[in-house]
Amino acid sequence: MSKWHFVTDGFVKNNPTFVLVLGMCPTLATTTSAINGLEMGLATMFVLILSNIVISLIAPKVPDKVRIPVYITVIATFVTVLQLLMQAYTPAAYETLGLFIPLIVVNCIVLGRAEGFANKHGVGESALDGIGVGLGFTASLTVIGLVREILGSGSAFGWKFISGDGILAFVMAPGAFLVLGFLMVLFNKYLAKK
Amino acid sequence: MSSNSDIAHRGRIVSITPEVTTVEIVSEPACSACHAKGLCSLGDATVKQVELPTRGWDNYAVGDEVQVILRASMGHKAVWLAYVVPLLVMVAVLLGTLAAGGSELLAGSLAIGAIALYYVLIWLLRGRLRNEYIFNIKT
Amino acid sequence: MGKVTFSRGGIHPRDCKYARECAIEELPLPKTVYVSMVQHLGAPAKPLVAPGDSVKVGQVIAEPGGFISAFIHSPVSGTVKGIAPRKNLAGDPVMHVEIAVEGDEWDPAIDRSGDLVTDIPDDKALILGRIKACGVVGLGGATFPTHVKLSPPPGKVADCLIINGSECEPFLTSDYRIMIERPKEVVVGAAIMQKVLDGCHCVIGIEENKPEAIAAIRAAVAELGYPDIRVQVLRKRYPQGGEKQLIDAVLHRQVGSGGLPIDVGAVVQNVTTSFAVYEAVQKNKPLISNILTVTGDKIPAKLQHNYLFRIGVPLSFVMEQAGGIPDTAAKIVSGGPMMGKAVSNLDATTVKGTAAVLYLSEAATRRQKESHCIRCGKCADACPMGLEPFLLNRLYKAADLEALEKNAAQDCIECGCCLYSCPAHIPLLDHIRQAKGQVMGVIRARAAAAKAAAEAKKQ
Amino acid sequence: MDNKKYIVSPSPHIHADISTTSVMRDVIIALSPAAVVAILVYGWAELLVLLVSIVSCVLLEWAVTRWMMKRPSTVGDLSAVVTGLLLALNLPSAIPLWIVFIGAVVAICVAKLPFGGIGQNVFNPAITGRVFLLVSFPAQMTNWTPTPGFVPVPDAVSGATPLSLLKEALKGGSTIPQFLASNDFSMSSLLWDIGASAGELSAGALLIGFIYLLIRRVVKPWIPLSILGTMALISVVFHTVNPDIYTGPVFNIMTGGTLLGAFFMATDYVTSPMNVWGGVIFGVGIGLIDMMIRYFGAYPEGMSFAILLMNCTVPLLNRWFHQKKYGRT
Amino acid sequence: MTQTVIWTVAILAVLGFLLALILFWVARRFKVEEDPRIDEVEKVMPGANCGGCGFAGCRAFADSAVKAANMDNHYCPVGGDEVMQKVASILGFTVTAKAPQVAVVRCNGSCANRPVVNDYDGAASCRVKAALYSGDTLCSFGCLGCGDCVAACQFGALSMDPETGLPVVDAQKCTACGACVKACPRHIIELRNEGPRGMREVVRCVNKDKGPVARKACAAACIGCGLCMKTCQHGAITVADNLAYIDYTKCKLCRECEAVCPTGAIHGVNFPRELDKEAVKKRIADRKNKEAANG
Amino acid sequence: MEYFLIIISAIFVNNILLAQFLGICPFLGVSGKLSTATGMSGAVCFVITLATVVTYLLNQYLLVPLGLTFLQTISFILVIAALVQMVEIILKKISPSLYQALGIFLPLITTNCAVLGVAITVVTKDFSFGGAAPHMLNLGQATVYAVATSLGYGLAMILFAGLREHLAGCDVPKAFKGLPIALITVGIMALAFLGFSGIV
Amino acid sequence: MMAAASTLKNMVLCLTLVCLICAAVVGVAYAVTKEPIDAAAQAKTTASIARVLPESDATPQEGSVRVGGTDYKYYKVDGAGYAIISTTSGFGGLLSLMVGVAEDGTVHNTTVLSHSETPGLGAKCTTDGNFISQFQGFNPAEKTLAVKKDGGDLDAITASTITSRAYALAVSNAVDVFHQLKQGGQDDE
Ligand SMILES: Cc1cc2nc3c(=O)[nH]c(=O)nc-3n(C[C@H](O)[C@H](O)[C@H](O)COP(=O)(O)O)c2cc1C
Ligand SMILES: Cc1cc2nc3c(=O)[nH]c(=O)nc-3n(C[C@H](O)[C@H](O)[C@H](O)COP(=O)(O)O)c2cc1C
Ligand SMILES: Cc1cc2nc3c(=O)[nH]c(=O)nc-3n(C[C@H](O)[C@H](O)[C@H](O)COP(=O)(O)O)c2cc1C
Ligand SMILES: Cc1cc2nc3c(=O)[nH]c(=O)nc-3n(C[C@H](O)[C@H](O)[C@H](O)CO)c2cc1C
Ligand code: SF4
Ligand code: SF4
Ligand code: SF4
Ligand code: SF4
Ligand code: FES
Repeated sequence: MSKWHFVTDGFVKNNPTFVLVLGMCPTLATTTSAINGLEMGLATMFVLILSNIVISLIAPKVPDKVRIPVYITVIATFVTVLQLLMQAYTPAAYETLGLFIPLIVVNCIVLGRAEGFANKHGVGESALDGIGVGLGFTASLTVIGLVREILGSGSAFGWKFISGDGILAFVMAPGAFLVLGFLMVLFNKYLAKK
Repeated sequence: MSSNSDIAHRGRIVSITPEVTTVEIVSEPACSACHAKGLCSLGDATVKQVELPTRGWDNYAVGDEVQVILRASMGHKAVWLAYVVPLLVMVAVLLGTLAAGGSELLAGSLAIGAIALYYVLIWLLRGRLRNEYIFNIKT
Repeated sequence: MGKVTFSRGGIHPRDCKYARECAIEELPLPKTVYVSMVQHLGAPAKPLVAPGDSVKVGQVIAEPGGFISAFIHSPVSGTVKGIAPRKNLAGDPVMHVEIAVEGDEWDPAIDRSGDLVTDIPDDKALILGRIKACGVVGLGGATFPTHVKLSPPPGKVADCLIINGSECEPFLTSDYRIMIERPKEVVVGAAIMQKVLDGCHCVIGIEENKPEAIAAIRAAVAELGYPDIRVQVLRKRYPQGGEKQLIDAVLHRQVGSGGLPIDVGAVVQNVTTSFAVYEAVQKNKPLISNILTVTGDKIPAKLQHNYLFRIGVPLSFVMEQAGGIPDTAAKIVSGGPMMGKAVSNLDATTVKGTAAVLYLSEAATRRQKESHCIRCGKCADACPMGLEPFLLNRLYKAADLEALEKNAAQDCIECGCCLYSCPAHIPLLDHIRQAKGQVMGVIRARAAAAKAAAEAKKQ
Repeated sequence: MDNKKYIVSPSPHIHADISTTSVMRDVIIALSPAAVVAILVYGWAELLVLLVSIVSCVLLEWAVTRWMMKRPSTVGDLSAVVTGLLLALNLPSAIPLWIVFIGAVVAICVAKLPFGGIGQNVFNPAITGRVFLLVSFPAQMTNWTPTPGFVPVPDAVSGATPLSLLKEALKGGSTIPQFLASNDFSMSSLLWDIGASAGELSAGALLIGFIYLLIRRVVKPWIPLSILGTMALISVVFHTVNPDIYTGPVFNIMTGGTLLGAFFMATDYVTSPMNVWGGVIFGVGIGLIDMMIRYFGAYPEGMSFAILLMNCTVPLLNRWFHQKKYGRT
Repeated sequence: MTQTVIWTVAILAVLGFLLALILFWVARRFKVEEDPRIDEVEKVMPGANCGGCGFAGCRAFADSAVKAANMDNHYCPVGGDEVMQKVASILGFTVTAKAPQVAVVRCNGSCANRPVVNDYDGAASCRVKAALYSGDTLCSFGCLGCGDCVAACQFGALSMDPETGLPVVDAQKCTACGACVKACPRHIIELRNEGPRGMREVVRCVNKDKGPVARKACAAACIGCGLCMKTCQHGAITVADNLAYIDYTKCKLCRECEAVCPTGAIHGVNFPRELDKEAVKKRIADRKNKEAANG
Repeated sequence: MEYFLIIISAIFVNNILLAQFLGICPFLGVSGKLSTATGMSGAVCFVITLATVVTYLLNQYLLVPLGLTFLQTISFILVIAALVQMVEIILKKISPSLYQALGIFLPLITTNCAVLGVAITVVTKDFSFGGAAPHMLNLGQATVYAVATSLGYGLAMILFAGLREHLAGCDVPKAFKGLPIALITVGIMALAFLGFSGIV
Repeated sequence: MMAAASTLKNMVLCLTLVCLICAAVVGVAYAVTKEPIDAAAQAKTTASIARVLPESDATPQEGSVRVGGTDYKYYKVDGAGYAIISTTSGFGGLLSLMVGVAEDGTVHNTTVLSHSETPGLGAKCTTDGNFISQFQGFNPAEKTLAVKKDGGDLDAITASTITSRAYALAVSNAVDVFHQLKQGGQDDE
């Protein structure tokens, strides 16, 4: 129970998308549908959990000045591993997410959590934190993807409920910004009670 | 509340001589504009020292909090010298070499070399530059 | 020479000069007058009388309180009742000398005859001395002591005296009546000032909507035959009478920011000032009376007047004599509708610069609800100073003093064109006036600091 | 004296007889000839599009300001009517009405109110609505089948604007003369072809409206002049170089949304520069971008995109250009 | 395959080595680092960035506090002692508690007390109004009622009471930042010690006119009669320019002045019980009698 | 001609921020003030181009021959991080005053998606301009692409900074203040930029 | 938790070590996934070929041919025909198709390998049944491989003429490649 909050915080209080506003690029680029958002979220979560664990393990031994490069190296390693795994086992997803898989390296959420959390906490807590933030990120991306998919394609998770097209702008670039902007308003209004 | 043409930073005076007042300022990383910076300290903020001419009638003491001002045009000039010109040099050398039939490796190396050369040049001119950038303490 | 006008901005309000046909009447004397010690720009005057003193018309009762200040004379004969603060028309307490009127006994040194004296004294110092001793101040609105204006600082030369007969504000007709009824005196006054300024050119500028005045002044100029005085017809456009605009219109010169007309070789004086100068120099008559217009929109003709009044008469007395306040009046303004001051205290007294009592109806004057700026640019188009009032308004709200200064808030002449033209009914000038004040404060503080620093260096 | 409470305020004490509402009313009056022509030619369908557009804009603005923003409603200033009117005049008459509604939602609830409502939006609401629809519903937005009108119009057959037909042909590799020959058109008949958005329909009606605005001093002519001038100049140059694939100035000015955009949309106070020179640059930019899109882009014409793009530059133009101040150089 | 792995290792090792070298240089060059405590301090700050402390914002405050030798010049009025304790504990200082303050409105010229005599129609701004004239009532000192102070308060602690036309302070929300004090052109708002359980005694008037004039302008005006000053045993009240003022550092909340004020210009705030004027007056009279008897 | 098309495409049609979604975080962060945004654009331009050239060479002459392209991500990010740091040291070394001026004017440049994104795109994606057959960019084209892309970044950033300075003075409803309204603004900008589609 | 001091030795050691370990991890991952990756790529190709050509037991033979200055990769499946990879410029970028041309010169089927068309518009070339089915069994000898707007026989995807045109062009190019292969007979490797 006591450690639960490490997981739940990531959803509302520390929501990486709506509260921390980090990792905007994948958030905007890959949410053309709920599934894509979900996949991106999970991919990020994979790297997040593993890097959080490893970094919380090695942090005590790393000299201050090479902290960041060491973390980047560790993260980049997991990203590369992820790339290889996805190429091998989920090639379709790898193709749709494209450039944004390698860019997980520079996703501020991953480095940010490494720096701001894993750095100072034990392995267990860091893993939980990774799960929480990862889930929060995944949930946000899925929601954004879902909204864009419903409005833009008239379908949800690939299930089409209207014939014909949706409002195409929502699956294009402007829709990404607009949906995120309006969801942020809703989030601030209804979820983020100070 | 400063007007748009100036860049202002808060700093603290660390030393005063009859000619030069040295002020220490905290330079922010790009993420400092980001409101989540509390969670992430990627670009370590670094403390930088800035030297400004001491003005007779200012009555400041070591340790005072002051605003250091740089005219935005000066800042633009600095960006120009430090980044834009070397960029142009690099691109020019690179495309030039390629046009002249050089190999990509050669062109790339020359371009990077050109930047190095450019920086050496700046280094030779450092005395001149020193007097170019006038900071001021906001009153 | 065709009609001229200033080069930018300006508006065209309906001129509403309903009182133009009302000849100047002399206002009777009240039982008591209250003479304010703050009747001019600059330092307040210092009273020279004490309660119980008896005074004659034209007797000095206060002396200048500084370099930029003026003498004040008793407008009536009688006994000084008291010297005490009294509320001015804004309700703020100001020192007044209260005089109980007894008869109408004039200082014998004053020439009260109606004869026109056209010979101008030769001695410049004598002329200036008389202008100063008679407490003449500008009657075009700013009440700046005239003798100061007529003594250019060393190194500055006036090459053109402009007599301002534009009276561009709607409703006002006092300058118009003066030009029609006393054209020769006005011209002689101009010639006197021309002489003081070492015989520079003199241009009398009059707006095109006053053809009778143009004709009268032209005839007087021709008849009196002073050299180098001409009448210039001006296009009807507010604020043609603003001195910066007038100089632009007549001379095509622009006074720099923070500069004075004399910097471009011009001196601007109002026609009524010119008349006062005539009376002071030729008749030794101090500035104890002036002309005011009582007018307003939607009021009967019988309430419209042009009065010759003694300075110090309470406004309430003027209004009573003029037939009482009409029921339609929702706002009472001292001065014109563009630059005049709303009267909150009807018991306030008239001063040297009082030019009108204006009754405005609710419909004409009530401000409409403010809405958001629609960025139509009408305010900027209207601003005769080329400012951008919408921007100044925004900067004022953001309290960005530096940007306000850069965008020249301090240059605002408070003409009101911006507020007049704004379709969103934004109180632009209300805010810009505040902004101007703040910026002027900064500029003054900076100048003072620089001066102190320079002096510290010297030592 | 008496106890009447007189009004006191700083000067000036009188005000010109204009208000935001009166300005907007003038724009509506100026647009009505074009709207009337459109209704005559396209009939009930057009009338419905106009009604739905205006009513939704007004109702949305009212509802959102009152219920969501909790501010006094601003529908009284009529700006939402102008937005609705302009949006409708930019749409084909055959468009489904629910799409019109979506356009109104975007115009009012995305482009206008989130920025704080009238006067504060940085993008032209009607154009944002239209571009959004253009991108989202390309098929419906380019279906220019004329709906039956109240007055008979000869040759009311075309299903596309001359521009999009021509664009298609040119993209397909043919030349203008070939296109004219194969479609049995002459250049001048193209100009008067009625398969067009309502607003494009009658240059005359638009011009009358614009002259009204000029006379009423609601707008100044610099922006439209610089747009049309730039377009004419570019077309002359390209057309002279290669008349086979580049259309000429008259065609470019008379077709598409050029006139409606230049007269009524690029001149929107809120989303255009305040200063004359800023306005000229704004206009030149619009002309340039529109011609670039016409000649090289995917869309048959680009007035809306050009205006929206130049809207992005307005704050910068306002910053760089100031009017000349008295006594300062 | 193995070759690939070997190259992988080699390349990365070389890269790592080079990077380490570079970073070492960086470390040497950019020696000083920002004190991490700045972030910590900033985190406990209220984050209003109101400038009430005299610094450019919370971070500037934190930055300065971290470098300061003691906490003398650092006080966050918004966070108050609670926050200052936290800051001090981060930095290892001690702070002396400052009495909590609150904004007090010193005008009671409500619509009922102070008749409106003209109709102000300019910009709804006290500053503009004050610059124009003496106001729409006969009192040229009192509240102008346009709410500049309300606009200045970032904390929503001020609101205009539609009944009285006067601002009211929500003591709960007020952080004593002083923004309203600066905003008011009539200097009506003042910061005062909150008093025990929020109780305080205030002269709610700033009119410096002579008694009759003041009285004519406002039924609740202080007429400068001096009764309160004579009554107060603690020397907390002074009368100057026809106006009484209670020094809150001396006031002992006995409420005697309140009882004797003929115009009701003195107000007790947050007292648990209604003031029983007669009882207090009696008490004063008794005391006076005793004093007279004694000496 | 191909260079020209690359430039038009990268600045307008496929704008890195508005169409490709790279470097959004600093875009949202640094665009509050126009002068800083301008300066930042210059710096980003330099860093992106330099990084692209170096990583291109690294890829072409080391990773590809050795069959190690799967190391792109990890090696590129390390090289880019090192480059940025090195430029800072060099600047400080050669002209402290210049460096001071920069430091006070600009936030430190941080590596972000944009730099890595362009570097990776250049070495992994096929391009085709003006009907030419699809191909990988050569070094010259890659450089032009990098410069143009970062110019596109600068353009969007400067326009956006202008808009944001304007928005600062607007009476934006509370719930929309800050990022939401900024995002909506970018959204409409992206909508406007769609007008360029199909030009190249 | 005290971090090690930032001395040169520590830093170099630490970073090099980390790099070494990471390299090892990546290397191992690479080694482990190499086969599945190749297999996945292979599977995709095989699946695509299977989709565009009639069923056949023969193993596809990879080849490459140059037509009109462009290199085309193709797979020859004995008895079934050729699966040709053909790339053109669509609306948003490159549109890469695999086109199966049966031995008799008719198009058997097509499939999209990669594209960057606009979702909802051009991207429908992967899903729009009406559009895709037009190519199945298309006989270039009888009909013209172009959209109707260009005088051909194909219905374009709604509001996506450009994509449709690119698609048609890619197929048409593939048919040309097929004829070249038939004529030239052999690979020109
Ligand atoms: C907006 C504005 C309008 C003015 N209009 C007049 C006017 O109509 N007639 C006039 O004599 N002075 C007018 N003045 C005052 C003149 O600027 C100037 O002060 C005056 O003519 C100087 O003469 P004086 O010193 O005799 O008053 C106006 C001033 C301003 C700022
Ligand atoms: C401090 C000060 C000094 C002035 N000095 C001179 C002067 O030396 N000569 C002059 O012609 N006018 C002088 N003026 C008068 C102004 O130029 C101007 O006529 C006066 O403010 C009234 O102008 P207005 O009615 O247009 O506002 C001075 C005004 C001020 C406030
Ligand atoms: C954002 C955007 C994306 C587009 N994407 C495509 C696309 O993927 N494929 C396409 O053929 N046309 C695309 N278009 C072009 C238009 O839909 C254009 O109207 C169409 O190609 C030609 O119209 P038609 O097919 O109805 O004749 C796009 C247009 C825009 C504005
Ligand atoms: C001359 C003029 C042109 C206008 N043009 C437009 C327009 O193109 N689109 C629009 O939505 N509103 C237009 N309006 C109405 C209004 O200004 C606009 O809705 C504002 O953008 C709302 O803030 C116009 C108003 C005027 C006075
Ligand atoms: S009042 Fe000032 S800002 Fe307004 S129009 Fe007149 S000079 Fe310009
Ligand atoms: S006149 Fe009013 S609405 Fe028009 S720009 Fe000026 S302030 Fe704004
Ligand atoms: S502005 Fe005044 S009322 Fe508001 S918190 Fe500050 S001191 Fe209190
Ligand atoms: S207290 Fe002062 S600022 Fe507040 S409403 Fe009254 S006069 Fe205005
Ligand atoms: S995720 Fe791209 S810059 Fe932050």
